[in-house]
Parts: sequence; structure tokens; C-alpha cells
Amino acid sequence: MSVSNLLENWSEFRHLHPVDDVPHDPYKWAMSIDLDACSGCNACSVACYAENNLPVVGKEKYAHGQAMHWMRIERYWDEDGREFPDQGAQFLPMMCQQCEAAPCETVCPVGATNHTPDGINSQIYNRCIGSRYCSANCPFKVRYFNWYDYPTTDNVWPAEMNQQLNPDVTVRGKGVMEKCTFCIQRVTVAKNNAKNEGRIVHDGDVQTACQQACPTSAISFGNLVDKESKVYKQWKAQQVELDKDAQAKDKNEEGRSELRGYRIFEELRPYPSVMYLERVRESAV
Amino acid sequence: MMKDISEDIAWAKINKDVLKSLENPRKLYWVILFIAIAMVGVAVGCEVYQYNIGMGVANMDNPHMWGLYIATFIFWIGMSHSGTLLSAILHLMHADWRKPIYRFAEAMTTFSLMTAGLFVAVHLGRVWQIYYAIPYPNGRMVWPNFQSPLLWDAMAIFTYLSSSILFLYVGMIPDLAIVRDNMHSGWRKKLYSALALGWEGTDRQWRNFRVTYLTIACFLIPLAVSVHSIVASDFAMSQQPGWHITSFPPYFVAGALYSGCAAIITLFIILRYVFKFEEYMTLSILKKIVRLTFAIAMVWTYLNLIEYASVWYGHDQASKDVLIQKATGPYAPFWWMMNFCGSIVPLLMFFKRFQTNIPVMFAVSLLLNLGMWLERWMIVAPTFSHGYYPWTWDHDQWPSLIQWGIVFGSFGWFTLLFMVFCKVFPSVSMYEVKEMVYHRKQATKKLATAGKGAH
Amino acid sequence: MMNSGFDRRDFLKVLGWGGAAVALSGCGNGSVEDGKETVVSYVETNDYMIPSISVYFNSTCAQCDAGCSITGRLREGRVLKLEGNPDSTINRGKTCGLGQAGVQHHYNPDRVREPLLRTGSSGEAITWEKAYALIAEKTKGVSGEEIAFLSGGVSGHLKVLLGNYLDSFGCKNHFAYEAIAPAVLRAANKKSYGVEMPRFNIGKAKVVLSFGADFLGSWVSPVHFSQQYAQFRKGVDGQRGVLIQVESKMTLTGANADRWLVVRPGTEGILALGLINALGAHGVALSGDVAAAVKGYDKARVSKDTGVSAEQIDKIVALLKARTPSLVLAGSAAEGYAHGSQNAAAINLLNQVLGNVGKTVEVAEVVPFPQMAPTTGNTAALRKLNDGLAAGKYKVLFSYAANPVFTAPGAMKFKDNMAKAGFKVVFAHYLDETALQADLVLPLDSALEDWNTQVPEYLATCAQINIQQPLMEKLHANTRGMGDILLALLKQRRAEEYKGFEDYYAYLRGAMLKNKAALGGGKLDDDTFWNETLSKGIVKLEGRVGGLSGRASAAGLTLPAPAAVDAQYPLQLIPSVNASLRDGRHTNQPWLQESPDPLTTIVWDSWVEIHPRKAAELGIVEGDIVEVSGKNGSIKAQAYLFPGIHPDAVSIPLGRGHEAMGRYAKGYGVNPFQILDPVFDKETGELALHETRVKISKAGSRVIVVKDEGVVGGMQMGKKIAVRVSSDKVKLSEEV
Amino acid sequence: MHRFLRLSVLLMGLFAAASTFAVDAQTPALTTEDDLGPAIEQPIEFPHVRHAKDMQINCMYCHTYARRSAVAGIPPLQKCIGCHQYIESVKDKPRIKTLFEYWDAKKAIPWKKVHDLPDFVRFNHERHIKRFYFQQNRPVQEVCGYCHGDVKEMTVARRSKLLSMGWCVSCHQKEHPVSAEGGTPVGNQVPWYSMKKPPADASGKVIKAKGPNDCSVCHK
Repeated sequence: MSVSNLLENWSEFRHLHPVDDVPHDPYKWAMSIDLDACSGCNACSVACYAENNLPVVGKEKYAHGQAMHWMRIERYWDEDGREFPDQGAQFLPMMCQQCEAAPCETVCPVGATNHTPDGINSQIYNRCIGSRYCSANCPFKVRYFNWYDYPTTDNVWPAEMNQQLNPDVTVRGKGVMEKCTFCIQRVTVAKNNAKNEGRIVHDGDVQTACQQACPTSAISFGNLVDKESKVYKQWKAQQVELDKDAQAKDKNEEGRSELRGYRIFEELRPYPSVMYLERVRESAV
Repeated sequence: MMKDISEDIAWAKINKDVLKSLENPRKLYWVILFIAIAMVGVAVGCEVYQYNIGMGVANMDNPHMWGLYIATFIFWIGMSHSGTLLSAILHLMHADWRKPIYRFAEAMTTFSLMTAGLFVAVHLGRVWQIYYAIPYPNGRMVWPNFQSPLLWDAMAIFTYLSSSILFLYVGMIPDLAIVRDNMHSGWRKKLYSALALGWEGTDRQWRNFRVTYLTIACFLIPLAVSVHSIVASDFAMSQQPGWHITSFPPYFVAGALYSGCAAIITLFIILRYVFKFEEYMTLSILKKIVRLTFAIAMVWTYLNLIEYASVWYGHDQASKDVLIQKATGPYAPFWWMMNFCGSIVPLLMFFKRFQTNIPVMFAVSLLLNLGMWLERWMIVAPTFSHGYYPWTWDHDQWPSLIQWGIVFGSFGWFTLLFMVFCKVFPSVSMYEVKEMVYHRKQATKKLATAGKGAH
Repeated sequence: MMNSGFDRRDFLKVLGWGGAAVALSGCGNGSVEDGKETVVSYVETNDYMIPSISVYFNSTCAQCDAGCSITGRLREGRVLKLEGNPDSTINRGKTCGLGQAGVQHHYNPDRVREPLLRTGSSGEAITWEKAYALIAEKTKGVSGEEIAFLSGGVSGHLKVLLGNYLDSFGCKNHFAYEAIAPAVLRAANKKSYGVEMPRFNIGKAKVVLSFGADFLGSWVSPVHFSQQYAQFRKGVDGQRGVLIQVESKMTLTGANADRWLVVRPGTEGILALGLINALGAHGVALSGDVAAAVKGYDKARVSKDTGVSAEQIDKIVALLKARTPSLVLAGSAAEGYAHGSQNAAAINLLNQVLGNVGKTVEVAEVVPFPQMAPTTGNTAALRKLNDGLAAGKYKVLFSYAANPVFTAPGAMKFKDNMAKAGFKVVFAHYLDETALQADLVLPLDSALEDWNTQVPEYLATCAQINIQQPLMEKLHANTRGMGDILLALLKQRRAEEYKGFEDYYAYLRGAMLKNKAALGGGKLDDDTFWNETLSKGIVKLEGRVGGLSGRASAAGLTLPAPAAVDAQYPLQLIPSVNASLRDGRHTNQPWLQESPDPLTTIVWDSWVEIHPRKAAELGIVEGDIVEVSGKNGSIKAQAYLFPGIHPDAVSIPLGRGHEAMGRYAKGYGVNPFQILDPVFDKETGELALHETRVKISKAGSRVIVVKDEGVVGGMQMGKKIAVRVSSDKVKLSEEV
Repeated sequence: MHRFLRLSVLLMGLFAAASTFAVDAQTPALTTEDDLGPAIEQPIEFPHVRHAKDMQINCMYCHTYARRSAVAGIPPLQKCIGCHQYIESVKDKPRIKTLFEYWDAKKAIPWKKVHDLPDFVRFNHERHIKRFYFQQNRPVQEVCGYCHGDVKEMTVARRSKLLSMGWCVSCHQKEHPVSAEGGTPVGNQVPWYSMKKPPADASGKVIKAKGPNDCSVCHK
């Protein structure tokens, strides 16, 4: 707790830029989401409400943009002025991208949001003082602030409803920032079980709530260090590398690439841990 | 040429005039005080409500995380720069005309900083945990995050605040002694005796006093520049379009000096009337401040245009979009108003006949401050409503009455502190005015002698 | 994960302390607080009950009739979350949002907790003994014809008990009613394929041509189809499946289509015949009657009637020819007209012409216990019941798992007719609109507290019986399971026969053990078999396989020309079915209210979808309150400009607009059921949901639409966020 | 002027001294710090001293969940009765009578929580027991005692450690052995939780590592 210990442990306290950094070992949690499979059904979002004790804010607060959905499904239309969306819509599940060089982490005055050695951008609710700087600096705007005291004055979980609350996840009071944590409570349990058995977590030992619910299995979650994991294989096959701000796909001429993996706002260099696979549409019709 | 101050004011009269302000101001003083208290009451009520219910009552949302609180916070920080400018910078530059007015400018510095500090607290979602942000050895064994500009901010503000309180106080010691000597017995006498630290006016005391004062002044100048640069880095260090701009620190400092000077004009006019300081706060001095303000206004305008230009000609489309949105989107009226108030209104100051026209200058100074307040709002808000992620653009984010109430009340709070200060402490530096009168006399004498010699 | 060797009822006893002590305070200025809270401790416990370790039990989701198997996660005796059971062939471990919200059905604060007897305009809580006595009294001496039992779809042992109860009166008036059901399709399938519900193998198809079947959203078995869809997208033989959706209002499935074709409402059948015609012209052999039936449907006419361009028809025909097998689905959008049966028949005919029958349309296995097979609900039943009620035929009316006062078209005057019944018993979860009209309201257990067996209508790759079992102790002391209630009622009638069964659990166990061998447990002793069955939550069976009666006939296929524009009511009203809210029975689950509609992203309210072109004509902008009025009333709701709808149609989602039910449902939105025209399908008598004609006008005020999308709507503003790529630019077969 | 300079030098010196102190000041060794919690009245005054000291019963005989789950758990009433129904000698004692009253009424005893961490903290008994009791073979009462103090000397258990965050952290910052004999080797990986790899011995094997220092390990 002395100043010298602060200086000594500076690098421990702060995870650095992923380039030239210590490699992740044994875990780096990451995701890939296949937009071609995603049907936009919202099951993931509801599952997230169930798993993570998200408050239902009600119509009025929703109208004020105070919804607390950690996972939101965005629906995009074509922008070429056609009269009917005859190629359908594009759905995109958007949640915290768990950036490696997260813009939110550096600005939090108290370090309430910080990087774990597993590459998760963790949010320590009780440390949060509510400056909201993290959200201000988040390019994806996936951080949600408790504008009201949902458990108490707002009584979001009346009567028996509170029995549904997941005891592994803190119920956040007012003034706290929150966001998708990659279901860190599940990850923790899986890691503890693995440690008890003297191994590392295998692929499939842990599923996030959204992944588990997803009817089309569009979401994969796993350990990017583990070469056996599906996520690793997907990233590899799409030639998306965690610590690059431009991928093989971008280097190809427009439209020539056969890869569909991309990360959103890669050019801002947050190095997101979520890879999306482009939605495919048939050219023959 | 108008004189900054008449050279034939007797020293006893100076004492008497200034001390009078501690006793019987005009009625308007009490009216102002009452209004200020009422405004503070409104703000306290709003804050209590917000504290109990949650930040939602301010009608901020995701992603409009920051609202008027941060804008007003910057505004008050900016205000604080005028005191330092007048007392420290102009002190070092031997600008004599500052002497009758620097005291209240310094008080302004201190009180606007205190107001700004309150906004940090008002803004926080969990203000009761604010000590988490203070670096001290603690039982949790964790430090705050030294990488966060917000933490630098907190530190800079506290340093600046403590230094400016010290500066204000040290500069007041000789005057406090005068007040002490003019007090009859009673608790006030005791108070001033204690505060005067046994000032006798000996040569040694004067020598030490001058060195100390000068040292603090030197210390304060970089602090003042740094504090607003750091506030600017809250934005410039972020990654958001419209914020991530290299020229922000000087831009913020210029804006700060600008709004500070404008505020000095306002308060100058009020104090001059309320405490009957016409003889000390002369129109000649007003003219000088006005000219200074005008110069700064032009610097600010220049930096402002630089900012627009760098965004416009840069290749960051997102930043450009924010700029376009400022000029055409829902914030357009405020944005244009800010440009008008900040860059067009000060042009009035260019004209000599307005420079000493009190009603006009009063109105202009208020408009300038409105413009500067809008400027801060226009820095904070549009980026939220038009950030990188289009899905979240522009939810309903008009600040609620609670937010307005607290912002409104902060002006009352500042006025209250300031007015109480002016009633309790000499708001015109007596010893410096005496010096000024003395210098003036010497100069006139010299002039006269020189004139004689010429003949 | 699963524990097998335990007695389920012991397990429930263990949890004697109920769901006490839930820590709500999360983020206080917390420090160690000694001695303030009480520790959760047990009197007796089992080895598997370890505090802080989750226990998982299998059951069946009761949120809709698809029959997904679920696994409930329990902690300290409380069910926290429902996951899919990976062993189920229907949902394979997956769930939809509606299923996830099952826990909110269970923990809902607005549940009915006591039996309520109407006294004047208010209700009085009474005991169950009194309630049963009352039913016995009211049914005494009443003949079978004077009793009506209204229910939703039922299956399994509950259906058996229900049947037996009605039998005891000699009553044949069981009305199985579902407000939104593919009943027309069932009839058409029966004609075309010989079965009501064949297996649609989306996963095997290379092209799916869907006429308004929202199989990703709410059609038949959406979670199952979603998985098939994922497989279909990955492709067979490396060829990615192509989805073409034909409808007048975009559904979730339509939003996922490669080509979404907007057709004039009601002309789906014409397009199907037109496609057959065009296929014939492209060299596909058509049998004589088919050729005759489609003769008049040349491209020009079809294109004019439906609004689909001739070149688009050519493209589809080329695709259907090139990529086989394909699959054609007829959905609710095609069914919902007075000529719905004809539409469905025409669409089924297309399947036949394409040779899909037997390839992607396969016969489904059937559970070999016909008495347990599902009685599927439809709207014709409601019509019959309503007519009976209007005639004052019924002295006693029972209502279970249906809310006709809310879902019947207002023109039917169901509420008034219901009042004519002598004694109305409603088995209710909430005090919904129908329960409020009852004389006696009997509170039900939630699906997570109740025993049951269920046989899904749509069976995936094998026949299965789903077990529904309590996941936790009852929340409220005075609710009862439907099975227990029926058993108690049966004991009133046939005491001798049922005296051996202490409760429904005992009945269920006994019934299952009796058929142990048939259920695949021949070698096991009773307890082992029973415990294993409960542990799995599913009984997979060797199903009976019938054959598809191969030939859809083109005989009698006459499709009306599109109706001329009605000057007074120029627009077609399409009541849309939201995957979460369905017919409104789930509206009181707040997660579903706050889960944005996938297409409009609107929450907590109803809206009127209007095509931007039409809106411009009428001077309507988003958020305008518009009055939608038809021959049978009008409703007011906010307008939402939606490109995915035919300009001559407007759409309002079903499910909202409750006047009762609970805090999360009451007062949000409007109920389009109320203004539906009572038009019925000519062959089946089913309510034609899409046949209502309306006009709309601005009602003056304007609101801000509460939705998730921002002001720029679904635009990416030139940013690379959701990216789309053309299928010829990727190689899916090389992906992981 | 000289005086002023002298004063400045003096002040600077003081500041430097204070800073130096701050730089190297160690916070008190929190791990050993005792902090006696309030005495708590329990429904039955349970004598730990009789069970744990006189009878030498292993802590985990009753607190059986500790090695299997995150919480140590209070034994079910069943377990108390399991022994006490055969111990005739104490059956008449008032405490045992109360015990049987609960049993006969089939009511759980409303024990008060003694070590009650805030709700946002996730403490895992299982991991600590596995680490120190099973893998390092330390005596059970020592292992439990790290956090619970010398329970065998108490009647009603009372908190005797600080259980504050810094208290936990100070132990996690210690180097603990992770060698094969007494550590937690994970496959061929050594678990290290900070960005710095722990020091290895001459043979290249890591022998000591700190506890996890990741916020999210303990905060939920």
C-alpha cells in the first residue's frame, strides 16, 4: 500500500496494450457471433436478464433511454433507398466487446472497471463511484448506468419476484455502472472446478447465458488460448487476430475476400474480444 | 486621459470607505443575498431529491451520461481563472490598475472553485463513496486509477483550491490587521485579531510578506494553466468524436480566462454600486478590464475557429459529423447562440464609447458568460448524442428541472459565498490601493516636477 | 448434472423453509455485518443439496405448446433460471425468450393465490373444500349437454383426466381453443398429406419458400425450427440454404430471408399457383389436374394480382428448379383469409409439384398412446362455444388456459354471451379478463410447481412424452395443480374408480408405471424407471409411423381474385403475432414487455405499422396517434413507419391491450382482437385473422415512440457495424 | 531573505522526509490483526469448545460443505440429532432440550450469521480448503483459523479477524508454495494471476505464487 509498492505493481494494476504484451495464459475469453445464423429473436437478451439480475425499468424509463439490457439486438435496414426491405433486415447482438485496450478502463478514476488476466473487462460494482466516464468513453455505448435504485425505491422485483435473483451476481443499487461481463460468475465457477481437478477449463465447460439460450447457436464463447476451442478455430479460420487493428480480410481488395470475420470499430484500436461473422445473402434471387 | 484612481484620496479615507463595506452596504446587498439563499435552497432541495431517488431524476440516460453538471463544472473552473490572472499574472507584470479589484477577483477564484468542486459531487452516482477516488493508504489496499484524467482533475482542483485560498488569505493579512485595529471589542475583533496573525506592519514583516506573496503568485500561475488543461484532458484524452482534439487544453484555458474576465466585469459593476466603491473601482479600470477581455475574446475566437478548422479539414469523419450535428442538429440554436455570444457580442467592447458604458458592459458581460456556459454545454452534450455508435444516437436527453435547478442554484451558492465574503472581508485591498495612490502621487509629482523643469 | 436416485416428494419436503432470505442489497457501502442475518439451514437434507451449489432438474416448458424440454437451475430451493435440456430432440438445449420468461410466470406477483367466489361485484376468498362443494352442487343434476369446458390445447394425462371428467357427465362439449393456431393448415395438411402435422425438414432443404410461416418467431415449434434454420444456413453439401419469404407484413422470419417478397394481402395462393404454372412452363412435369388448375395463372396475371414482378417469379422458379430438395411452407399469413384453406392447399400443391413430399416434408412419428395425443386448439371451437353460450345452452362453463374475453373478436360479444352461462368456473393463473367474468376462480399452480405430462403436437426426430415436474416448492399454499383439481372433481363423480390415487402425482406415477414396458422401461424396477424418467424429463419412444398419403389434389382449388378496393375501408388489417407475447397470455411477464419487438424495437406498447409511402400519403409521421377503425370498432395507437409491410395494409401486434391480468399487462397498448371482423374460413370455420378491413386517420396527438433504436433508425451511417456479404463471395464450407 | 530561504529549506526537508516515509510506509500486517466482532446471541448457545477441543471433532464433520462448496454451511439439524440421540448423558441439559424441541417441531434453527461478508463479495471456502488442507496438509484448525480464529476456544463463535478487503488482500499478496508437494499445479500450467510470472527456482519450476489478485475473483 505504499507508494513504492504502487510503482512496483504498476504493470500488474494495469493491463497494457495487447501488442508486445505478455501473452494471455492460460485463458483469454472471447466470442464469435455468426450474423448469418442470428435471427434476431431476442432470446439471448432475455436470458441475460434472467442470469444477470437485470432490472426491468418500465415504459417511462425505457422512453428516457434508461433501459438496462446488457445485450441489445439491433436491427438495420438497407440504406440504398429501396422501397421494401426485400433482402430482409440485419440483426446484430451488441454487448460489451470486452476490449483488450478498453477505452473505459483507462478513464475510470477508481479502477472499478479493469482488465482481468483472462482478458475480461471486469466491472466491480462496489468499487464504482458513478462518474460515468467509462460510458462516456465507450465507442459501443454498451455500458448501462443505474439511474434509479431498482431493487429498493423502484421495487423492480416485487413480492416473490426477488426469489428469482441469481445469488452469484450482485444486485446493483443506484449510481453504479454495469455491463456485460461475459457471465463472469459462470466463468469463475468453471475455473474453480477446473482448479479443483488440477486442469484448465475445457471448451464447453462454461457457456454464457446468451450462448446457452441462442436457438440458432450463433454465439460461440470460449478460450482463445486453447487451440482446441471452437472460438480459437473460428478466429483462426477467419484470420482475425486479437492484437491487430487491420486483418487479412481488410488487406484484400474490396469484395475479393472469402473471409467474413470482422470486429466492429477495429480502426479505433480497442481490440475487441468479440468477432462477428458477416451476414450472408443469396445473390441468385 | 482618465485616471485609474484619483491621487488625492487620503489614506484614512481609504480605510474608512473600505471598512464601510463591512458595515452598511446598500439595500440591494440584502436583496441579492436573499435571492442567493433562495437559489441555494432550490439547489439543495433538488440535490436531496436526486440523492435519494437516483441520478435518473436529472434525466440523463444511456448514452447521455454527462449533462449540465459537467458543463457547469467546467464553467465554474473556468471562472476561477480570472482571479489568478488579475492577482498573479498582472501582479508579476506590475499592472497597477489591478489593485483595487484583484481582491474580489481572487475571492471569485476561490468560490467558483468551491462551486465547481460541488459539481463533482453532484455529478457522481455514488457520492457517498467519493473517498474511493482519493489516493491514501487504506484498509482496502487499493489505489485509485492514476491513469484516469478524472483523478488528475480532482488533484489539480484540490491543489488549485488550497493554493488560491492561501493566496487570498496571505494577501489579506495586512488588511485584516487594519480591520482588527478599527474594530471595537467583541467577537469580530477577536476573529480579525486571530486572522491577522499579529501583523504589525514592521519592515521585516513587510519584507517576508512580499516574498511569500510573490512566491505563491509564481506557484499559482502554472497551477491555473494546468488545472484547466487537465479539465480539457478529460475530453481530449478520451476517444470520442468532438472531444479527442489536441487543441483543447489551450482552448479551455483561453475560454476560462475569457469567462473569468467577463465575470469580473459583472461583479465589478455590482460591487461598485452595492458597496459604493465608485471612487476605487473607476471607469478607467473598467475600461482596462474590458480591453483585456476583448483581447482574450479574440484569442478564444481564434482558438475556436482553429478547432472547427482542424475538425473540418481533418479526416476523422466521426468528429466532423459531430460538428455538423452541432450546427444543424437539435443543439443548433444553442451552438449558434454560443458562437454569437462568444465571438460577436464582444465586438461591442471594441468601441470606446461602450467600454465605459456601465449598462452596456453589464449586459455584455452577462451575455459573454452565457456564451461561455453554452460553450461548455456544447462541448459535453453533442458528443453524447452523436457518438460513434449510431444505434444510440439522440435519445430524449433534455435536462430535467432537477438538473436545471442545481445548475441555477450553483449561481446562488457562488453569489452567497461571494457576497458574504465581501461583507466580512475587505473586498478592496486597502494597502494596495494606498500603494497605488502613493505611486500615483509620486508619478504626478514627478510629472509636475518634470513639467516645471521643462518650462 | 442430474441426480437420479431420489424421491421427488422428499426433495420437496427438504426445502421446508421455502425461498427465504434473498439478499437484495448489492451495492451498499458494505462491510462485515455480524449477526444481522440468519443463516439458511435445513432440518434434514440430502447429499445433493449443498448451499451455493446449483442443482438442475428437468421439466417441460409450458409457455407455449411446442414442448421444449427445459432444465431448471435451482439454488437453495429456488428456481433461478430455465435452460434448454440438451437431450430433447425438439429444442436441443436451446430456449427462446418466451421460455426464459417462464420463471416470471412462476414468481409473478399478480398470481391468484386463493379460490375466489363472486359475491356481487367483488370476490371473496374461500377454501378449496367449499369450492369443490360448490362445483358439486352446481353440476348436480345438470346434463352433459349443459356443461361446456373451454380449454387451450391439452395433451397427456391431463387430457385423459379431463376427458374422463366430462365423460362422467356424458358431456361432449370440450372446446379446445387457441386464438392463434395453424388450424387451417392442419386441415389442409390432412387433405394434402394425410396427416395434420408432417415433419418439415428445414435443415435438409436447399431452398425454403415460406408463405408467411414465421417459423423463427412463433410458428408451431420455433426453437426447433431455429436450429434447423442454422443448419440450413450452413448448408447441405456446402451449399447454403436460401430462404424466400412471401408475405404482406414482414415477420421475424421474413427479416431473415434472402429475398422477402411483399404480396398483396391474401394472394399467397395465387402466387403459389403462378409458380406451379411457371415451373410447368420451365419443363417440370405437371399432372393433368394440376396443369388444369393452374392454367389461368400465367405470369402476367399473377404478377398483376400479387404485385410480384414477373422477373422475380422467373428467378424463384429457376432457383427452385436448380436446387433440390426445397421446402414450401404455408403459414398464418396465408391461412388468415376466408379462402385460407384454398391458399394452404395451393401452397401444399407446390410442395408436391416440386417433389418435396417424402424428402423435406416427411411423416412424423406419433406417440403410440392416442388418448394422450394432443387435442389442438382452434378458433372454430370458440365460435361453436360462443353460439352455444349465446343460445343460453350451458348451465356450467369451465374455462382453463384460455382467455376468450380478451382474444375473441369483439363482434362475437363473447363477454356478454358468457354471462348467460349459469355458473362459470375459471381455472386461472392471473385475474385476467375471463377470470373477472367468472363466478368461481380457482388458482392454479405454475408450471414450475405442477406435475404433468405433455405430448407436443410437432415432434422432431422421434416420438416423445415430456414430463413436467415441480422444480421447487409451491410459492403459495392455496394454489392447486390442474391435475389435482380434475382428480378431485373426478372423485366427486367416480369416487370408487379414483380412490386409489391420493393426488395427481400418484395418478401420474401409476399411469406411467402401468405402461412401463411400452415406455421403454421394461427391464427396470418401478422406482428406478420412475426416477430415471423424472431425471431425464423426457420419455423417448418408438413412435408409430404412418405414411404420407402422397397426393395433394388440385381438385376444387379455386382462388378468388383479389378483392376490389373498398372505398370506405381501404386497408387490410394484419394483426401480427409477436414471438414473445403471442395471444397475450404472457403479457404480464415484464421481461417480455421490455424485450423489444425484433423488427420495430418497440417496447411496452402497441403500434400501427404503416408503410412509409402510405404514411406520406396520409400525412402520418412516426408517433402520431392514429385511429384504426373498421366495421367492428376502432382503436387508437401510435403509428410506426415500417418499410416491411404492403402499402395497402396496416399491422397491429396482438397480445397487448389488457384491461386486467396484472401490473405489467394492464393498460399497456391496445387489443386488435377487439376490432376483428368475424369472417371465417369457408372450409374449416376458423376465424380469418387477416380479413379485417380498416381505415386510418390521425387522431391529433403525437407521442414519442418508446423503442430501442435511435433517431437514425436502422441506419449505420456509413459505419461498419452490421455487415452483409453476398453469398458468392464466401466459402461457408471451409468455415468452422 | 536568508531567513526566508532557511524556512524554505526547512519546509522542503520536512516534505521530503514525509514523502520518503510515505513511499516506504508499510501498512500494518493485516493478516494477523485481530478484530473482535460483537458477541452474538444464538438460539442455542453452541459450545464450540466442547465439540472442537474436548471432543476433537473435525471442523468439517459438521461444516461439511466447506470442502465442497463456496459456503461452509451450518449443519442440518439432522446431523446434531444424529449424534445427540445416542448421548444420554447430556440429554437433560437445557441446550440439548431446546435442540430436540426444534427437531420435534421439524423447524430449522434460526442461527445468526457470525461471519457475514457483504453481498457483493464471493468467498469460496472450497478453494481455500482444497489449497491449504488437502494439498498442503496443514492442520484443519489452522486452516479454518486463518479466517475464523481459534474457534475451539470459543463457545458461541465470534468473529476474531478483520475480514476487510485489505485483510484478504494482504494474504493474497503473500507468496504461497505451489510446488508439487504442496501446491496447485494445473496440468502443465502454473496458475499465475498477475501480469508478472511468479519467480522460478533453479530448475525452472515455479515454487511460489501469490493468490489471485483479480478484482473479479472476489467481487461479484
